[in-house]
Amino acid sequence: MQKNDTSSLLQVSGLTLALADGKALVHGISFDIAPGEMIGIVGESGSGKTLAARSLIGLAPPAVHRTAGSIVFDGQEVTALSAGALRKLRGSRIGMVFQEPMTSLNPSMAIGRQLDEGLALHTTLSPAQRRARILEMLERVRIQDPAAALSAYPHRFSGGMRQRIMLASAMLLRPSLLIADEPTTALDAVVQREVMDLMVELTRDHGTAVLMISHDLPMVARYTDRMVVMHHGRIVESNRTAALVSAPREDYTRKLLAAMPTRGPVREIPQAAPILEVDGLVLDFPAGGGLLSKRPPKRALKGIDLRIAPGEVVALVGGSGSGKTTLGRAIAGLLQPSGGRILFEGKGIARRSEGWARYRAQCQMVFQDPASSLDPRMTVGASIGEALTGMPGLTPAARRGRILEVLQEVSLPAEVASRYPHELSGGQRQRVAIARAVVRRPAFIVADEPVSALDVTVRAQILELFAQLQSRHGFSCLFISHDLAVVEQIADRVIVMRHGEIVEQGPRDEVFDRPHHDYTRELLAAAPRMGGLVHDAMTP
Amino acid sequence: MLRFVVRRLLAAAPTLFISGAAVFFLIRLIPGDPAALLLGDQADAASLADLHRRLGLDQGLPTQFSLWFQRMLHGDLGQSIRTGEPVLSLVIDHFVVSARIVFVAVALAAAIAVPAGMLAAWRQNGKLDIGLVSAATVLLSIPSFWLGLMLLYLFGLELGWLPVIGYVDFSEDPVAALTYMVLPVATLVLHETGILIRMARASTLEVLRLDYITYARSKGLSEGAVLWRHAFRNAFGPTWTLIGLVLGNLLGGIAVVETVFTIPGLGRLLVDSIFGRDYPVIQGCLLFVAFVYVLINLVVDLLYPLFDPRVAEA
Amino acid sequence: MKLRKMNAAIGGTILGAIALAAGIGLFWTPFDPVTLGYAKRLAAPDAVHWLGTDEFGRDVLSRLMTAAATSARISVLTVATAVLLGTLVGVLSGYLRGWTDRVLMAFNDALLAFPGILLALGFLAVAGANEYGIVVALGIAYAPSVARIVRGTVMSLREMDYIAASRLMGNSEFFIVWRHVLPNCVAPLVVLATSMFGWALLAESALSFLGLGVPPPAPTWGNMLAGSRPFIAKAVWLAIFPGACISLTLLGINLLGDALRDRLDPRMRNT
Amino acid sequence: MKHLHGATLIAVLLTGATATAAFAATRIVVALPADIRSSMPGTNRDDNTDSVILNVVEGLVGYGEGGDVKPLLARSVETSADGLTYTFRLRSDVRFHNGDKLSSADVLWSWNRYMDPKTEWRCLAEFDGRNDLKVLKVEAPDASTVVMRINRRSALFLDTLARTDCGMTGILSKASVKADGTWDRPIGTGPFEFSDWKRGRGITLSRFAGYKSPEGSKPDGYVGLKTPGVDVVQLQVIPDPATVKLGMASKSVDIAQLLSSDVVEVKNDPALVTSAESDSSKHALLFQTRDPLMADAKFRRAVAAALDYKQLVDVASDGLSKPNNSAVFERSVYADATQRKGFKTDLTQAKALLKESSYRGQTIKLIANKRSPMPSFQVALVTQAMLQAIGIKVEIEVLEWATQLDRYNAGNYQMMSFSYSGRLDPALSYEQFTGDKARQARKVWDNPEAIALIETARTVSDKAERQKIFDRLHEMALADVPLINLYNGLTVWSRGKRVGGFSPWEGKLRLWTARVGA
Repeated sequence: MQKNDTSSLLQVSGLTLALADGKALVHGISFDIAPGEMIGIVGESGSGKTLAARSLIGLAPPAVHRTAGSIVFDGQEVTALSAGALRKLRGSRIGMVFQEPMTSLNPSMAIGRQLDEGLALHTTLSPAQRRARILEMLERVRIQDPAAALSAYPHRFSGGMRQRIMLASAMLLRPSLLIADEPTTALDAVVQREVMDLMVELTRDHGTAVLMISHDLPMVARYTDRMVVMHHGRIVESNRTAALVSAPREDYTRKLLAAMPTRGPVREIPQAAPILEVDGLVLDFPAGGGLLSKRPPKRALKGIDLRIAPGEVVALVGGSGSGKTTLGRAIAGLLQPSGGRILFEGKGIARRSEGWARYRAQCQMVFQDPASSLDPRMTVGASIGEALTGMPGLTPAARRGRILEVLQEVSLPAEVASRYPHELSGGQRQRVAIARAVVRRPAFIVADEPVSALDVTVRAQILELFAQLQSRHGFSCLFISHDLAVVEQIADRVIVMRHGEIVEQGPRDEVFDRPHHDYTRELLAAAPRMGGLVHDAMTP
Repeated sequence: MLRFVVRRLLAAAPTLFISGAAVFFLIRLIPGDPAALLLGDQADAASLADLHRRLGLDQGLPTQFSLWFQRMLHGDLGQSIRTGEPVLSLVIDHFVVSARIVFVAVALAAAIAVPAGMLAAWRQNGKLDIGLVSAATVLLSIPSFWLGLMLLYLFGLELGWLPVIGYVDFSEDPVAALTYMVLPVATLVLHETGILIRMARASTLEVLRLDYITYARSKGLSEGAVLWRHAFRNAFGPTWTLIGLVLGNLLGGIAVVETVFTIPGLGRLLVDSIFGRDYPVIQGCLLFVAFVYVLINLVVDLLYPLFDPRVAEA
Repeated sequence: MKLRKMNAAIGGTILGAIALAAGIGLFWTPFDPVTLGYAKRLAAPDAVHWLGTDEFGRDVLSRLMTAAATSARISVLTVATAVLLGTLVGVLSGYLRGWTDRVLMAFNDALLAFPGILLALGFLAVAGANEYGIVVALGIAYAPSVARIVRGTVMSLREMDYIAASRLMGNSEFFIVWRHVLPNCVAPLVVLATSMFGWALLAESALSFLGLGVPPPAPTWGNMLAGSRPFIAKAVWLAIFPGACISLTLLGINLLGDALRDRLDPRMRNT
Repeated sequence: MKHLHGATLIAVLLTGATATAAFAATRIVVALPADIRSSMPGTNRDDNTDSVILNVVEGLVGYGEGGDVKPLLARSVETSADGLTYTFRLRSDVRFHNGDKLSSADVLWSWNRYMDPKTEWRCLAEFDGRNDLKVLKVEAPDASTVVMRINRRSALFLDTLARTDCGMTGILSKASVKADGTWDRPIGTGPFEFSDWKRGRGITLSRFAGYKSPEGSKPDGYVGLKTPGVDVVQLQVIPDPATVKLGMASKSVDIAQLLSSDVVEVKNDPALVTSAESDSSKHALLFQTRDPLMADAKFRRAVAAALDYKQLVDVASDGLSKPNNSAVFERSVYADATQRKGFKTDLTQAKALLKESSYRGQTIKLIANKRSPMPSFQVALVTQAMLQAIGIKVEIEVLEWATQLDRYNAGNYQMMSFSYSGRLDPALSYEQFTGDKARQARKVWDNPEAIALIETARTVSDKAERQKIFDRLHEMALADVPLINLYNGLTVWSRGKRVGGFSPWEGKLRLWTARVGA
């Protein structure tokens, strides 16, 4: 929806940002936004997209200085404005929404007062008028019982509700430009969709232009008119969204698009006795409470039955709080179930039972957060080597050989073995974690959100590596993820969970193309998948 | 709210009991017999036996403990072996003396240190910050009793402005009592300010790093409003807890400052009764200090929701 | 960043100078720190006795130099005892949680409310009036605060994925604690140890003040300061110099401690 | 008990005004190192409490300057031939503070109260037979005579009655006790009345106008001339020695006891008169003869010969005292020429003795304490230096007083720098450190002949015969060296120029000796 008049709301030309020691973080970027237009800046972490956005209204961290370039907003050169004048601009003409809902609202101040602050500063409305306007806006963002919300404190609201309140706060002053810095990254797919739709609706009503910053390409592609791709502080390419996605001109853009997960081939899984069986699994979390108040335990898993065949990759999907991680940890043996059975190769896996020793050798786990999956005090070689302790008949030389071999398998250079985790990138650390899991040739791996903490391109490489290793070693895998696009690429079978129960289970194509359960449909609808890229968002 | 108080006191009961019991048995195990101390070097066996019976020291330790414990529950902490005064009134009188100095000192120190700490955090690595932090570190490094001694020498002996030593109770002569308090309070204020500046600065730095400060700035608020309305209230929570901690520690142990300024405070009473093996007074002091410690933490926690509403619902 | 380098530099030079003096003091001192010199009692600082003499006519400078080693030794041993005991309790209660944690912490808090002097007296009477009594007493007096901090660290470490991974490899809990938990407690413990060194030095001086510190023939800064109190009107230098030594050492420790904490604690790196 | 007794105060002001021709009441302030433990004579007390209370109450008999016992409230004391019956004839002119005349009924009432275990009198065990002596019967044949029968001959019966820690067995009026029998305050016959006591702060004593002093031209211990010269004495509790010194300098305190180390500083202050008064307490170096090395008499003699007593005492007492190696205190009536003989310092002989002894360079532990005003540590420090000179290695182990007392009572030490409390009668003084170690671990000299001699001295009351016994004991001690008596303790007193005549005795306040504006 390209605005026809040429006078753009914001012109950024040759903007360069650098640290005190001269190291440039953003190199001469230029772009402009027309009034009411919705533009997205996409890039991986460290591309300088957030820094650029925040510097537009002078909120860059004190250590960063603008060394060149101009920012013209509504005909005014922002960089020449005095601090007071710039402050007048903020809040009234340019609003902002942040990424982390948990810490972006002042925990010790009621919602009403936080919303009122901007209004009181920039308008001459009486308190009563302001209150009315706030209540009206809260209703617009679908907060139940707005009057009560005014005197409530932030911690009483869910992440999605807080993001809506942030949106209300920014839109109260009808800014002409809204900067949204990763507004929904921390939210569930379903909630993410609601907040994005709301933002589009509000900004269109008030004719507010939106500068959206995100690393989630499909989500940006769905909502924005034009897109700018940034890499290492430079703008690689900027074009109308449809054109950019269908005919990318630059290699990096192509690499980004290619990294989007696409549906993988259908694989024939030989029918065989299941390697892992779970019958009627129940797990309760003690509700805590002191010596006195004994609250009833919280039931996380309400009777789970599933089978995993040898060599099969089963995906476990669901929103946060669905219990998928709990199930994964229970199956791996990290959590003690309150009822039901878990059998591995037909035998129980309880700690003291005879199946336990074999299960410990045959089942390994890959974790989500690369930062906490490796012991910071141990070298990479030592961490991988630890998995080999207790392997019968392994001389130190054989052990070293085995470590180098597995590092090679995850395409990491041999010299990484002597380096420490904090010296590696997120992707490299996850490769080490996978190496540690496969080095003992386990028959079964539980992967708990292995790629969700990674950047787009790195995620693609890791998924591809994982698939390779799986097919070469033939281990079966329980793959837990909230990202349907990833699941679509890697899974043979999909299990959908909600509130501790399995709502639907079946082969990947069956579940993706002909979902039976409403919740599955809702999940699929919410997840922006590049598969059938269409601007459905823009046509109401 | 009452339920919260009762629950806290019940939670503290085991700790109080354990420390009470531990003190009871430890002081009886270390050598030194209060009766012998009373009678001096010429304690003949017979009068020693009389005294032991009178003080109840001849019974077995368990019986002595249960006796003391039952009486303690009724608020009777027994009599001092040395002076025969009831322990409770003895401890309270001395506590009032120490408390008056400690509360004034900590209040003053907090009034100076907390704003200073926050300003230092706000102007991080600026000249103000470096100046304040260095001053705090120097103050922190000077032992309070040496500081007291030097102040005493300078203001008392050399300049003679302030009364050097001794203690006048408020009841007798309020003005004189105030002059006696100046030096001990000054000693504590200087020392505690050092500690509190660093604490306030650290917790303010934590807060300034969070998103809602940038959010506040994005609303166009002035730096002053951001600091006062947003940073101050949230940073004060953790600092407030630490002030409670500092208060608790000081009340139990400024014996050394009391020695320098000859103040008949709780610390001095504890030390003298330890040297005199005055068992009931030692136990009374320690129990009282532990109880005050619990009370202060309770008050700190009760006021905490003022700074952080999330806690209110706990 | 500038602040951190400055701290380390100043702190380093102060401690260096004092360590040098203490080092020399072990072998040579201008006068014999122990023998009594009745002639020149309470002499003011002059060309011969740079820092004057005490009530027994002994040279203050020599005593300060020999005292440095004793005070340092006591502080180091005290910190070591406290860290050892505290870590043991902290790891046990932080790792095992549940009833063990509740019981250990109840004792721990009871000990926190315990004044150091009573402990010191208890041990001095049992172990005899010597350094070891003081070291054990102060060690135990400070162990609870170490235990609290170690417990906090261990509780957060316990939730780390690499602990779960190690458990999945079939390693015993004991192995996990030894291989993963303890090494990761080292950084916070080092930072704590530097500040505790200062506390121990202070506590020894305070104990001497109350007549409980290291027995007088062996000089420590604490008992020199305590001994100077009756003569403050006539010979104030007796109080000034030991106090100054203690303060300078503490200043050095605190400055070095700050620099060390910034380096070890990544979160604080940008201050 | 905190309030001021209106009646007494008015009485004092009136009497003060009338008796001394309408002068304003004269008033002095005296510093006390600590508050009194209680106002009941001889019960729950310490030396400091006795020092105050013995200005208010008097016993039938009291100590003279030289430690001999003389009549006080009794005009005369006759002892029966078999030494088992004592007849006390009371003075007729003695009144209590509330005006009542002293009669034998009061003596009987006071005695029965002391002997009642509930009173918990300090010296109950001395008279109820538990320490051999038992008072069988006390009668009052008439208003002015009291007869006491005891179970065995004892030269120390009167001496024990007069002991200050027994409160001089002070005779009290029935009015000292409230209607319900609980203790109110001491109404005695002494030169001062017990007017008021503010716990922890101080005591007010006022002059007893109706006081009749026993005969004597000048004060003689607790007897002799005792007419009070000051109307009101305010006893102020000032625990910290440094404060006392400053109180004196600022004239807010008239009389105070100082530390011997303060004397050199206060001596040349023109406004103050400073005096050191020696008493019967003893500072000594003890040997535990059960320790193999200490049991060797040669080694003990070597130590005795190695010490330069003049210099040691000079340092320890800040030059205010001189050596006295005898157990009999300097000013005692029994202190004759033999008692003045002491150890001879002779380094060469000391080294020779050392070589012959079983000492092979071991380090000896010498226990001392640093509690003020005890000189224990200074003595130990000088001894260490002097023994080092002849090659004996000594390590000083400083203990806190309560722990040292424990080790002393248990005899658990090699050497110890210790201070004995005052004992005026030489028999009691020797008995402090002589006795069977098996029965009493604290005893130092376990010599049967010495024990027997002391036993006879306790029963024989003839002065010449006791003098021979004490001289024999002194010679044996010099030869056997069970311990080394160094010097008699001393108390240092300082008074403002405006206060004249004050002189303490045995470290205790004799307030009746004080005058204002001498």
